[in-house]
Amino acid sequence: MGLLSWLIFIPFFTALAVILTPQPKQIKWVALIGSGIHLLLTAYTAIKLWGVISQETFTADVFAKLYFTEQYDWFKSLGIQYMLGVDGMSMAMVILTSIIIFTGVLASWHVTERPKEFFALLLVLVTGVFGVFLSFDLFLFFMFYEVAVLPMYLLIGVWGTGPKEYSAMKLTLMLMVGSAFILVGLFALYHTSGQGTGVYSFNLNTLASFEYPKSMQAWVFPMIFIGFGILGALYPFHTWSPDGHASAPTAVSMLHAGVLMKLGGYGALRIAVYLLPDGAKEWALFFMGLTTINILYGSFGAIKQKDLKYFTAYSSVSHCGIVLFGVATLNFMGVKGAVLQMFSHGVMTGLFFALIGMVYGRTHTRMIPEMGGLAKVMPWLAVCFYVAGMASLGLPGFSGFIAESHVFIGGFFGNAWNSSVAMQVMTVLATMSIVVTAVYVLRGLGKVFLGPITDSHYLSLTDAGFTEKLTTGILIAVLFLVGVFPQFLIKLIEGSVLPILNRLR
Amino acid sequence: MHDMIAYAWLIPAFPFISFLLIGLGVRLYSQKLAGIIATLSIGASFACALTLAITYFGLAPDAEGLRPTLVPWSFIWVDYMEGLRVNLGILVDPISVLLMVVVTTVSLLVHLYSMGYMKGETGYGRYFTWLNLFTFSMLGLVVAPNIIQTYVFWELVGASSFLLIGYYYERGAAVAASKKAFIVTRFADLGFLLGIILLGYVGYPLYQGSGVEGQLFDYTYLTNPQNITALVGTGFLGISLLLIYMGAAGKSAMFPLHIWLPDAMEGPTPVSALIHAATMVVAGVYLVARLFPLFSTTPDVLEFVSYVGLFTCAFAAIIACTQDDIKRVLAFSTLSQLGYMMFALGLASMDQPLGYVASMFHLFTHAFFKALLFLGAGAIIHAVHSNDIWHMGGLKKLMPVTHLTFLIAVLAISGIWPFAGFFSKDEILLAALQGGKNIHFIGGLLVAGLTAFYMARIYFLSFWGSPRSKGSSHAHEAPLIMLIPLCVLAVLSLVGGWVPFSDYVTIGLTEHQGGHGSSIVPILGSLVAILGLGFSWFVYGRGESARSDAIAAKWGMVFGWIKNKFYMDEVYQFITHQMIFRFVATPIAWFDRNVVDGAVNLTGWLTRRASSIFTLIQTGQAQTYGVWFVVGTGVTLIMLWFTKG
Amino acid sequence: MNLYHFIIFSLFLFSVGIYGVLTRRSAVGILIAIELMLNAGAINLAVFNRYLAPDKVDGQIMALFVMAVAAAEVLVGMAILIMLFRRKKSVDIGQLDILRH
Amino acid sequence: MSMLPEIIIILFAFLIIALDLIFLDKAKNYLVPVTVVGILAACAVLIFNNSDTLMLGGRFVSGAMHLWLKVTFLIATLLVVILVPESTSENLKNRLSSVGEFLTILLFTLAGMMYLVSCQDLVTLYVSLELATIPLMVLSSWNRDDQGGEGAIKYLVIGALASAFLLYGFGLIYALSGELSIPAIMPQLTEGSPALYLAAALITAGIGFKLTLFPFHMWAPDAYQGAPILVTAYLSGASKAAGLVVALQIFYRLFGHFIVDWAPFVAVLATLTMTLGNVVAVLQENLKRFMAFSAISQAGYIILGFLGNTGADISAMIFYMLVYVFTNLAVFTVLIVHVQQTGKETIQSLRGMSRLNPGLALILMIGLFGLAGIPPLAGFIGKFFLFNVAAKSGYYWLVVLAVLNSTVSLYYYLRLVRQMYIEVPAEGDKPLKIKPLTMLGLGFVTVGMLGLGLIPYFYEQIGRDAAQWLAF
Repeated sequence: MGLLSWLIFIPFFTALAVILTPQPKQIKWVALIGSGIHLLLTAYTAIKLWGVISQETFTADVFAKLYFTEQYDWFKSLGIQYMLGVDGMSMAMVILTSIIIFTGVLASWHVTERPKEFFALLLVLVTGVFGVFLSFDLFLFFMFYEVAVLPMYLLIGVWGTGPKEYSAMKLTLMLMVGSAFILVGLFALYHTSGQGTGVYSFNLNTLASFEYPKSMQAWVFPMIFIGFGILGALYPFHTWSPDGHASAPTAVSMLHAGVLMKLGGYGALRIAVYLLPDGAKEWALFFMGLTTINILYGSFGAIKQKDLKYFTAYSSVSHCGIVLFGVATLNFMGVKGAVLQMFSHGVMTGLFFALIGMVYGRTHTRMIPEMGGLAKVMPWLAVCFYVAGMASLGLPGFSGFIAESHVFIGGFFGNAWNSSVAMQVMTVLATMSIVVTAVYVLRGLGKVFLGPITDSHYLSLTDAGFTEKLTTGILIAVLFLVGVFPQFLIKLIEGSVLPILNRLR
Repeated sequence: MHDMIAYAWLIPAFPFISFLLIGLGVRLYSQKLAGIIATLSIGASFACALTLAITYFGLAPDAEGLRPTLVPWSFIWVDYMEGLRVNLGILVDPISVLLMVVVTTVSLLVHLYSMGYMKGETGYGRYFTWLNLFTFSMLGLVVAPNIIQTYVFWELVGASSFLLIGYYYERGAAVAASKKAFIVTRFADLGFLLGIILLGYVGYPLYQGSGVEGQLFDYTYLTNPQNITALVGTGFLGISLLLIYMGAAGKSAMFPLHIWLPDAMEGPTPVSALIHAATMVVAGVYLVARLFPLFSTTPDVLEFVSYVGLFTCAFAAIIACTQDDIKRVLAFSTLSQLGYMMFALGLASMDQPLGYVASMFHLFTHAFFKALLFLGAGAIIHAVHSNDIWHMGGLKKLMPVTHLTFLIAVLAISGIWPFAGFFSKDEILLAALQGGKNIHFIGGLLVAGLTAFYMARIYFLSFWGSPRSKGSSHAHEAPLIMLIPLCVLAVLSLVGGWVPFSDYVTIGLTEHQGGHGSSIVPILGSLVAILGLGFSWFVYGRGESARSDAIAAKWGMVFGWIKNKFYMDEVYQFITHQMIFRFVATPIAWFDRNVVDGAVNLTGWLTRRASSIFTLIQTGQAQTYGVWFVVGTGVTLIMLWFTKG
Repeated sequence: MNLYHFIIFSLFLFSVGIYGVLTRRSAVGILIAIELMLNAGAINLAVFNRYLAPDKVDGQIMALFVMAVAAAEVLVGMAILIMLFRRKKSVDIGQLDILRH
Repeated sequence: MSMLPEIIIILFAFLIIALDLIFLDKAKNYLVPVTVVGILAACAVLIFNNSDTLMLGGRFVSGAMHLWLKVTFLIATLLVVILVPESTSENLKNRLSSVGEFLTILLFTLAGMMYLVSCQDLVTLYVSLELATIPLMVLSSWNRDDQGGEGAIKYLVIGALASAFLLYGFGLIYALSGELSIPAIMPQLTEGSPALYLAAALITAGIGFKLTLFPFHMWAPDAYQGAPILVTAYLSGASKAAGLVVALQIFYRLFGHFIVDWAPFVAVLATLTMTLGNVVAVLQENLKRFMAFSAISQAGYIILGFLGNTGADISAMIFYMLVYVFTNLAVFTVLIVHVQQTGKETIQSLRGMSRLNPGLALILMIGLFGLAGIPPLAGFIGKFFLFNVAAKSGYYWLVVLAVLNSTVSLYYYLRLVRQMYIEVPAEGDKPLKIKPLTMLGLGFVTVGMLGLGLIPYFYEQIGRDAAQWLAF
């Protein structure tokens, strides 16, 4: 079991450990220790990778340079291997997921109903996510991708609130439809390259070595991009996200909005753009337009939301739009910005949903009009909410600004294949979202936290406990660190983004 | 002494360290200690700023009399592309040193003053944390060596002003005001960001070819002549500068974007003194000054800047005459003075830089006497417990020191001879005259008169006559800690004018500085000022308010319009709430819930509908199954036959 | 009497059988019709063996097996019918439609 | 003597009937163990001395490929036999009567299926097919109630129709080729004459009946619902596998030359079967009828394999069939235990099972996810390879349709999971008691569901054997 296999399967073993622990009280501690160990291992891997990457220069190569690879044959006759590897981009995503699961476990400290199954399913979900980020064989990638989708139904269905069955079912089915498109795309890639070179394999780099005919790319690229876009809340397919997040329990919506929606962006970049450059060139403008709607639509939609979770869900639809917008710009800054935005938005939404969970735990209502003046009673949560709000509207000093500035400058600089005027117009429209975000963030938070206390019995509410302070503390520290010292993350990501762009030329 | 320039980074560092210290730790233990640490840190950074100023201005100017611009310290912050690297660092040049001194001085005095003013407030520690954060971000903005860092700290300044305006977060009005301030400035910053990106987009191809050391967004690159000529060639420079000016206009509350400043008075008065008088609002002027070499290559943009400045100047002065809340009057007066600075900058050009120098000089002097006015007003409000000037009166005897300092400030702003205002305003008018811009000259004169009028008005109503409310009758002198800053500022307002400004802050051709050239301008200025004061004395000075009501009644309708600030707030309210929220946000929210979501539910419904139809095929009759079986075989036969081809 | 007569005859028998299965109301009638169809198949086999591959006897052997299978088929049918008749006092296949949709 | 396994099964059948007759109810609780011993003996003989032999003058062949298929049937029957004691314990409402005859008939059908695998000529094929079908008609009326009778009658009428069509088809083949042994016929049938197409259509109808393909599946829901749940399990598992074996024998060994250009027809048939099976299953309430439609849709996925004609395609089908039998029996085991002990057959009756006996609920959930094709279960991997076959022959639209279909199937499988995990158990529900033998069966099946997919040995081995069998 190499380093990366450990990274994938520690959560799985923790899940088993959780199932075997006798008393309910110990369960959450076992889960916490498991995710803690995972966080340490991720840090170790990140530093080790950073040591290797900082020496390398990535100017010319056309294939993703992978490190700490593990490669064993699985179904030899079909060219399927158990192949793991890591490069800058996937390392960033693994760091994000590890942080989110650690804080997710902390945030669900007060789950009392069937904690054993809850934590086990949560950890299985994360195993799937880690698997996706670390596997470079498309069959394995697809397998972990679907493993990540499934526990979601039970987590929302059993522990959710409101119309939980409906939203759990809608979410699971829409994501499965997404995987339908991806599967067809994979088969198209596999068979075209197989017939072309005679070598049938699902390995990402061998698939990348084949020059796919333009006609095939023209229909396979949108198929895969939309398949991943459905998970990444691409415009017309985003409707599962508000319902899904509103009904999901805290830790699940943290993981879901924070990490699972990034699978969409990651997959679109890693598979669609990397393997099908000509398709990407052809469709970039179309998807850029779609994501511009995505950004503005999400932010405008959030203004009038009454429920705090719908409010955050629409905001994450808008921010995920920025991720896909960055991918669609097809230039160095835009794509790098997309990956940065994945990381920063992951942490931000994780923080948002954790806080909403804490507020909901106290006031037992998520309706914004019903709450008011809570800052007097819970100052720590109010400050953290405002930090999350400021980070999400792109205040410099937090990671949001770094990512958004990358994407918007990248969008404005345009690329060599699409009309730069159209891209610039769309970028200007997308940049307007920073104002609309400011409007809805301040309106929403102002109504909930500031002003006089509306309901007398809110006076007796308590401020954040230790675990809550720890959760919010960690997430805010990450937001702040990436915001003020982004070079570590940028250098980590640049190495992995360059090959994708070199292939475009 | 030289190493002070190398250690210039200490100036912003002190407030930042104390912000973190107090914010995370100290304020939870003892509020008082937090106040002390905050003030000490600003004191330290003030000392550094002063020594820096001395050492910097000690250096000999180069051949044409221009001071060197140095970037003593910077570190790599974000690496966008190989040609587009953004550093965070310190830039030392005349106007940045000037601003550093002004910001640290006023901030120190406001900190001292606040220790008295905010005593007993629940959020005492929180107040000082945000004040330190503000000072740090303002200093960061001032010392920015490149335009991206300016934008970064620009936003941080906006955020900290949002926090400070919303300090009394229990009051709905304060929350609304802070939200309005942030959103309006944020809207302006959108323009600023787009301007930067356009500038980058236009400049990048040129920069890449030239192989110049230093980065594209650095001011050193943007302001040296041959780069400018290359940039002018692209044709987009005008639009990007206009967009950048939009950001500046937002922050310095120029005409269309001014609505947030009067409402920002909801914050505590020392905050208004620091932020909405001396420091933040001048950030816009500073930005235009910083990019002045670029602006000067596009005269039509400068023209636009000057006319917007002039209009704001007049517009605000007129409204100031009708306001009842003392802080609103001062806010509109700030708007008007900012208008002065902006149109002075608009007049200038590289070969006639007098406007530029005058604007900077006015910024320097205005910071002191406007801060003094606000702090004085603060002392009065603290004593009378009401902002309304009609509740004050007769404070001359009850608050002697405040009265004296307030009087000095009123005279200074009106432009009376020995005080600072006279020199800087006179220089602006001189620049207007020399530049041949007669409209600006006449406008400036009229506004000077109006300024004198409304300033004298609040002076007479608050200090002369008899106390008109219970509060003002029991008013007692402000505590010592609040009086010291008042006296210091009063001295500065007095001395500020005499500083030989032109040989410190210069730009372009220096021989046209002409300290006090033709003499008619000062005479005219003083005359208009005295006229304003006299008229105000005539209306308000003599104790009986019947006269002012008579005037108000005569121009009822016009007076009402002006008093309600020409209904600009209501227009904005209409645009945002009725137009945007009702016709855009709600339809989108509805559209998403019903149409897009509906489509998804439709597919679910269709499947169930199809299911209920298909189940009917299973009729239960064995023989119908048999029919399906036989017909099926037939169809299979036909299909196999067709696949034969 | 050559091959074609037999083919036509077995085809005729087969189609009558199908018609019988699909239209007879009584289950016993259906079983008879099934018997007809199976025998048509057996005839086919015997005739093809006689006319097309005279030297071998596979066809006829298969015909024998077919008869055995047909017998088994109808036997089971009758058993189930009797069980049903005892309960429902009728062999009308149309009434047997509890299990539907 | 490679026909030993079949002979052992038949001997044990007679042994069981003899024991039952002689010892009457004294031997009641020995019958099941004896059957299990018999099946295990056959299995042992089959696995250990398997050799490529030809017997009975070329009418019986056995080789590596046949091992896999026969093992599938043996295991399917073994798992059903293990569950017989569940259905015969005293306190049950609808107890399974006369266990002796039940087991004997079961063994006869097993023998029939095993002969089906290794038959080489049309006579043996036809007889063993009928041997594998007619006893099931008897079994499906075992409850001796109205529903059982009605289901059996429909099964019989359509079954007889199908066997007549099949027979007529074989007659025409015999006419065209003059031969009855399959390896001899294949070279004869090269050009497409009208008689050949009529024969193909008739035979397809026969196979369609057995595999429950679209126009020929009408009998299945009613027969599955009428039969006791034990027989339903056997019908949907082993009987469908037998259908696949017949289809393989005929389409690859008889009409080998035509399979390529019949691909569009196969695609249409697969689409119709899948879509109908899935769509109708959405609103089903009765568990047995629900599983019937699920089985029909699975048949739709399986015939996707017929779009290709290489060894890999056949191995994909056989692998998926193996996985399907395991997964299906896992689901049915739990359902059998539930239906027998609670007597209720509706989906709602599963309410709150996760709280009453979490282990059973977990295995049922894993089984359902396996049927829906969710990783890491073998169902996913089997479906992936099947879709791979369809994609290889260029039917991308069919792959999209198939995956959308499995998404719909996920919806109705999740309806069961919802009842178990989200709904609260109705008051008065007691946890189900499970016999140790069933526990063993459940363990074996769960390991099978997970192991078959993750361990590559199975798929690779089947792939090699299939290539060798096709050449033969």
